[in-house]
Amino acid sequence: MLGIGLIKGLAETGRNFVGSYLDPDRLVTVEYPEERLPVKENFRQFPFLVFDGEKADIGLRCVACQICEKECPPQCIYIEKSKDKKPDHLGKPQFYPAVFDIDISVCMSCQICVEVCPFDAIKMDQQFELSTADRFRGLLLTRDRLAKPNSHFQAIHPRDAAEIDMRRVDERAKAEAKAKADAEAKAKQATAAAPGATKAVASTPKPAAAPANEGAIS
Amino acid sequence: MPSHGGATAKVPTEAGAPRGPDAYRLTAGDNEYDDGSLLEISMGPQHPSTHGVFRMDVVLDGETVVKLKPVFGYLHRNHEKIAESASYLAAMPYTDRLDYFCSLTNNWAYALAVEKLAGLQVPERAEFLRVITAELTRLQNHVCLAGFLMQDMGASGTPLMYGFREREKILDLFEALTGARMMCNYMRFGGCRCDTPPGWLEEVRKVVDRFPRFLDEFENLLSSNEILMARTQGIGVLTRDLAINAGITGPVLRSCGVDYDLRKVDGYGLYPKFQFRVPLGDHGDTYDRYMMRILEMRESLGILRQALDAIPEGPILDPKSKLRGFRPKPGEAYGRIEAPKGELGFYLISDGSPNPYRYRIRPPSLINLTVLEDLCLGHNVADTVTILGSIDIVLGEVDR
Amino acid sequence: MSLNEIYNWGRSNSVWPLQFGLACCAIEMIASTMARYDMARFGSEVFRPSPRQADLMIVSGTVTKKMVPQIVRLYNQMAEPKYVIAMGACAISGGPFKQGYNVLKGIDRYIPVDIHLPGCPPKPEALIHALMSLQKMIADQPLTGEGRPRHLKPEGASEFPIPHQGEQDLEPPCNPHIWRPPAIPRPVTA
Amino acid sequence: MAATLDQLFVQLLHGMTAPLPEAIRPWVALAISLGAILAVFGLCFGITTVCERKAIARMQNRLGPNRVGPYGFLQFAADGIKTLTKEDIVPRTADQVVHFLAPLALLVPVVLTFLVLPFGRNMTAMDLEVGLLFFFAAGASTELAVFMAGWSSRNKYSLLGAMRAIAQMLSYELPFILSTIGVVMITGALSTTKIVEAQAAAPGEWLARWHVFTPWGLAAFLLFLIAAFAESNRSPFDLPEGESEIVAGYFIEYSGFKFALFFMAEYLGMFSSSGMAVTLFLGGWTAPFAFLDWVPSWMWFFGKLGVLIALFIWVRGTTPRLRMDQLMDFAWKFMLPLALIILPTAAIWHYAGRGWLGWLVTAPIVVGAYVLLGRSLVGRRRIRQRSYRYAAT
Amino acid sequence: MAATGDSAAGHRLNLDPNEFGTTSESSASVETLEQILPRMKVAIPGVTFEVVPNSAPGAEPSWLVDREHALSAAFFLRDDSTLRLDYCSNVTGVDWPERTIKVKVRKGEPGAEKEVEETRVVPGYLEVVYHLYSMAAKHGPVVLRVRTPGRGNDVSLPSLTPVWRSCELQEREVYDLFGVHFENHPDLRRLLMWEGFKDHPMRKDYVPPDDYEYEPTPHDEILEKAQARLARREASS
Repeated sequence: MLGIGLIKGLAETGRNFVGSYLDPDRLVTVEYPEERLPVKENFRQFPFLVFDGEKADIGLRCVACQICEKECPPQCIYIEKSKDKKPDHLGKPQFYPAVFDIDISVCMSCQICVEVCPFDAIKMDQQFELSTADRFRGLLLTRDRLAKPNSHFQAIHPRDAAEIDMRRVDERAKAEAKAKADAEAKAKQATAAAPGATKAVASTPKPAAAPANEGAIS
Repeated sequence: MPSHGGATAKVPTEAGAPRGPDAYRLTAGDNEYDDGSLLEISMGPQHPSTHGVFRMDVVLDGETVVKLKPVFGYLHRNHEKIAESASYLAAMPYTDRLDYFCSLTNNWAYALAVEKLAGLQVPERAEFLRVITAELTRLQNHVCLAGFLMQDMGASGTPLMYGFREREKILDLFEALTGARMMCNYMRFGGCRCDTPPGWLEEVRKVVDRFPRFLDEFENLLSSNEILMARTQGIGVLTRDLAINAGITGPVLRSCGVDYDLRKVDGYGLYPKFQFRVPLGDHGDTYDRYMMRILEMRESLGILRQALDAIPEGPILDPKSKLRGFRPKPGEAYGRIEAPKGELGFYLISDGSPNPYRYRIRPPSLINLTVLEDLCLGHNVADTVTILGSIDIVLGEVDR
Repeated sequence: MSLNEIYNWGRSNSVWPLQFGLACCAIEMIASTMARYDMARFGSEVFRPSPRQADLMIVSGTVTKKMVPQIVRLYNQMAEPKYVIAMGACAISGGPFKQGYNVLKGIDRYIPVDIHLPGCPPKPEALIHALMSLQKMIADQPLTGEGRPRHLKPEGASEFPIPHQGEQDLEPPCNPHIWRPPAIPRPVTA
Repeated sequence: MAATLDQLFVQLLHGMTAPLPEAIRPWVALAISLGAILAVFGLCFGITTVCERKAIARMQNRLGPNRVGPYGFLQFAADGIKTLTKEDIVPRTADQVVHFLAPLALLVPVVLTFLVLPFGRNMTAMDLEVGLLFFFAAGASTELAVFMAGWSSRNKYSLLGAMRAIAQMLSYELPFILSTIGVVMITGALSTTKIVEAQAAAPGEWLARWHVFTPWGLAAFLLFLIAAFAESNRSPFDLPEGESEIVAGYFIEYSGFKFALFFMAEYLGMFSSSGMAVTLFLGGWTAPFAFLDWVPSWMWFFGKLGVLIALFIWVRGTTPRLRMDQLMDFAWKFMLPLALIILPTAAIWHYAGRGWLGWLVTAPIVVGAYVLLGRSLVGRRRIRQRSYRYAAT
Repeated sequence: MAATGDSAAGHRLNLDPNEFGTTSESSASVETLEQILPRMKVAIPGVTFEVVPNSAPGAEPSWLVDREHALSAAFFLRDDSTLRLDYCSNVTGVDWPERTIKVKVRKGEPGAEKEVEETRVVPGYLEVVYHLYSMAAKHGPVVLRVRTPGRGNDVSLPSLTPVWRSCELQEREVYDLFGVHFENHPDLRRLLMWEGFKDHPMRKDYVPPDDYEYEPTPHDEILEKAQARLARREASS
C-alpha cells in the first residue's frame, strides 16, 4: 500500500533520533578539539628527521645520501650535502645534510622516503594540525623544524622504534666489538712493533660513539 | 531483453549504431534553439550533483533532456604523464588518487600489471590481505555510492550520513593497517607493504559482523521507499547489447543482465577459492544499478568472512621484488581487476628503463560514461542527476 | 560588547561553505561534515550550492588549468565578506601533481587564500582545525585601521581577473597583485 | 488564575489600546498584533532553524550546532548577523526592480496569513467572517513572488526553479483548498474562530470534537498536510529549490539579507499552514480532553504547532525528493480525486449522525478510495520491489 | 570455507612465471593467429597481419594490422562466430619517436660476410593499441595494434567506434593527447584539454609550459630554471 515504505523510513530515522540519546553507537560524533580519537600507530602525515641524543645538529641520523630526494614521487625534498663529515653512531665519519627542506605544501604523505631510507633517519610524523596563513614560510619545513628526537619517534611509533633501537644497539655493539678486536689486533701489532703507540689507537672510537649511545637508550 | 519504454524512445535502438556528426553538435547551426523553445544549460563543473568537477551541457525542452554532452577534463591532472617520468614505485601513490574512494583496488590493479610485466609472485598471505582490503574497499565504495545517490535524489543527507558512518569504521581499519584513511599506498610489486598490526584481523571481523545490521537498516530506510522506487524504476534503461558494445563494466553492466565479473572471469588473486555469487539485474534501470550495489555488498561480506577464516601466516612480499632500482625487462602487460566501479586496467609498456615507457589506465568511470547521453535522453533533468549518480563515477579516474 | 565584536562574532560563527569539491580532498571535506566529525557543531554544515549565499570557499583538491577560470568566477560571484581555505597539497601548490602540464601550481596565484591546510589529503580533523583557525582569524580582525579585512578597504578588490586559456598555458600565468613569491636561493649543485 | 493566564495577552492588548480614541483603536490593536506576530514567529523561525538542524543531526547520529551560545541555540543569531551584514549582490543582467521586490512580495502575504489564525481564545488578530478565504487568497499570492524571483534573476536555474514552483504550487492549491471544504461544510462557517469553537468538547463530553477524529477529517487532514508540504516547498516537495538538480532554484542569485528573507518566508509559510491545519483539524486552541481545559488556550495552539513542525522536520530528514511529473501525478491523480471523494463523505458523516453509524459508512469509503487510488498511481508505472537472480557459476 | 585445507592454494602460487595469472590461462582459449588468418584472408582480401612479440613473462603477444584494413578487420573480429570479441576494453595511444638503433648486419661478399654494427634510423610513428575481449565467450585478450605512417600533426587512423562504442571517448582521448586523427569518428573533439589548446601533451617530445615561479625544492631542469629566474630577478632589482 502507498505510504508503507515512507513510514518504514520514518520509523528508521525516528529510531536513530531516539537512539542518539541512548545508544553510543547512534551518536558517533567525536567533538574534535576537546575529544580526540586515539591516533593509530601506523598513521602517517609528514616526514621528520630523527636525531639521537639531545642536540639535533649532532645526533641527526641523516647522512645526506639523497636517496629519499631521488625516490620522492612529487620531488618535495631538497638536500644539500655538507662539505665536512661528522661521525655517526658507529663512529664512522659521514656527511650530514647542510640543507634539508621538505615542502609540505607538496608532500603526498606516501611514506616512500621512509621505506627507502637505509639509515632509519626519516620517519613519518603524526602532527596534522598544520593549517597556517603563512603560505611560503609556514609550509617549507627546514632541517631545524624537521629534526625531532628519537624519544618522539618512540612515542608515536613504539613498535617500529623498539625494533630499530634494538637493531642499532646491536649494530653498535658489533661495531664496538669489531673496533675493539681491530684495536686489539692493532695493539698487538703495535706492541710487537712499537710499545709506546698503543694508547692512542685504542681510544679513537670512543668520543665519536658517545652521543649516539645516549640517544639509542633514551 | 526488456524493450525501451516510451520515455526512452529516443535512444538509438541499434546498439552501437554510429550516429552522424550532427547528433553531437550541441548548437547545430547556431540558431537551432533560437526560437526559444529549448533551453540550453551547463550543469557543472560546479554543481552539487555532478560528483566533482564533471560537466554536462544539457539541452532541455521544458524539463526534458533533448541533448546531453558530457564535458571532461576539469580534473585532468596528468597522472599518466607523471607516471611515465617517474619510477614504477613512484607511480604507486599516484594510483591512490585515481579513484580516491578505492585506493586499495587501484593499488592492486597496478601491482597486478607490474607483476605480470616482471613475473613476480605474490605470497599467499599477501593475496589474502589483498582480497580483504579490496572487499573492504568495495563495501565502503558501494555504501558511499548509495548514500550519494540518495543525496542526488534530494534526501537531506541522512542516507549519506549512515553510509559515511559505516565508511568511517572501514577507514579506521585502513588507517590502522596502512597509515592513511584514503591514500593507502599499501601494495607493492609482489606483495604488500607491511603486515597487519596486532589485533587487526579481529577488528575486521567485528566490522564485518556488524555490517549486515547496517545494510538491513539502510534497506529499511530506503529500498522499499515509494519515492525512491518511483524515482529510479524504469529510469535510464540500459540495454544489454548497448552495454556490451559500449564497454560498460562493473555493476552497471551486470544490472542489465550480463554475467561478467572479472573476479569470476579472470579469477585473479585468490578469488577462485572463494564462494560468492554475482547478482544480475533484468531491467538495467537506475533501481537495478542501485540494488546491484546493495546485493554485492552482501556477497563481499561473505568473501570477507571466508578470507578471515582462512588467512594463513607467512611472508607478505616476494623476496625477488625490489624497492629501488626496479627495472622490468622490455615488454608489455595489461592487468585488470574488478574494481568497485568496473574493470580497472593498467597497460604498461616497459623499455627496460626504471620508469614505464607507456603507462595507461583503463578507467571504468570514464568508459561507463559513454552511454550517459543514451540513458538520459527523454528523461527529466532530475533524472540525469540520479542516472549519473547510479553510474558511479569518480572524477579522479574519469579525467586522471 | 562592541559593534566590532558582535559583527565578528556573527560572521565567525556562521561560516557557510560553498558546496564545491574538486578532487580527493573533497571527500575528506564531506567526511568532515559527516557524523563522525560533524562540522555542524561550528554552524558550518550549511553547504550552499549557490556561491551567492556562501561565505567560505574550500578549494578542496587539484586545480587544473581547465578549471581555473570557473573557480575564479565562482569566487567573484561570492558576496563579501568571503574567505578561502586552500585544502590539501594540490590546492596550495599543485602538490604531487605539480609536475603536470594541466595543473595549476597553487590557487593563490589567482585568488587570495586565507588559510593553507597542507596534507594529502588532510584528515577531517585537520579541516576542522583550519576552520577554527579561520574563525579565530575573523574574530581577531579589527574593523578599522590597517589590519582590517580586505572587504572593508576601499581599494580591496572583491573581483579578480579571470585568466584566459591560451594555446599552451593560462594567460597571465598568475595575478601579480596577489601572488608575490619570495626567492629561495639555491646554489648550483653540479 | 488559569483564566487570567489564558487571557493574558488579550488583556495586555486591551490595556494598551484602551486609552486611545475609539476610531483608531482597532487599527492600533491590529498593528500591535502584527508586531507581536512578527516578533514571536520571527523568534520561532530562529529557534526552529536551530532545532531543525539539531534534530536532523540527531537523526543522522551526530550532534548538530552546539558551540554558539548555550547548547548552540544562538546559532540563528550568528547566522542572522552574518546574513544581515553580507554584501547584497544584484546581477548586472537582472531585472533590478523585480529582483528587489520579489522577497518582499513573498514575505508580506505570508505574514498576512497569520492575521486570521486564532492563536488562543479571543486571540485572533483580525477575526474575519471569511477568514479561511482570506488565508487562501493571501497564501496564493506567494506564487507570484516566487516566479518574480526566478524570472528577474536571469539565471537558467532560477527560471527552471520558478517554473517548477508555479506548476507545483498551483497544482497543490487545489487539494489544499478542497481538503478544507469538508470542514466548512460541517461547521457551516468560514470564520476560523467559529471553526475552532465548533471543535471544542460539548458540555458533558470528555473528548473534544476535533475534525481529525473523524474518518473524513483524518483523510482531509493528511491531504491538507501533504499539500502544505508542497505549498511551503518542504522536502519531499522541495523541487523549486532542489539543490541536487537546479542548484538553489529560484533564489540562486540572492545573497545577503534578501536570501534570508526567502528563507524566513519559507519557514513562516510552514508555520502559517501548520497553524491552519491545527485550526481546521486539530481543534485550534481547544484541549483534546475536557479535563485539560485549564491549560491556557494559546499553549495548546503552540503545542500542536510544535508537533506539526516536528513532523515537517522529521519528514525532511527521511525522504528523497519527488520528480516533477510524479509530483504532478500525485497532485492530480491522487490528491484531487481523494479530496473530491472526501467531500460527499463528510456530508454522509453529517447525515449519518456523526456516531458509530457514520464510522461504519464513511471509514470504508475513505480507506477504499485511498487504497484504490494509491494502487492505480503506483500500479500503472509498475513500481514495486524486485527480486534478483544470481549468475550461475 | 572450502578452500581452507585446499592444497591448491600453495600449488597455485608456485605457478610457472610464464603462466602467471589466470588471464593468460583464459586467453589460451583464443585461437592463435595462424588459425584465424586463413579465415580472415578470405573475409578481408589484402589484409596484412603481423605478430608483435611480447617478451614480458605471461603477457600476450599482439597483432599488428595495416591501417587500410583495420576497420574491416575489427568488424571481422567482432562478428566472427568463434572469436566474438564483442568487448573492446582499452584503447591506448603510444608515441614512438624516431630513434636510432644499432643492428648487427652481415655484410660483405657472399662467403666472406662480416658482422658489422650499423646504426639505423627507425622512423617515428604513433600507435593505437586495442585490448579486445569477449563477454559472450569469456575469453581474451586479443591485442590489436594499428600504426600511423609518421608522427606529423595530421596523421590519421580509421576510427573503430563504429565497431565498438567503447572506443568513442578513448579515441577522443588519444586524439587529444597524441594527435591521432580518427577518420569517421562521430565526435572528434578534445576530451581532456581545453578547446584552443595547441599541443598534444602525451607525446614524448612535448615541452610543458614553464610555470615554476616559486619552487622551494627544485630538481634537475627545474633547478636550472629556478636558478636562471633567480639570476634574472637579481639582475633586474
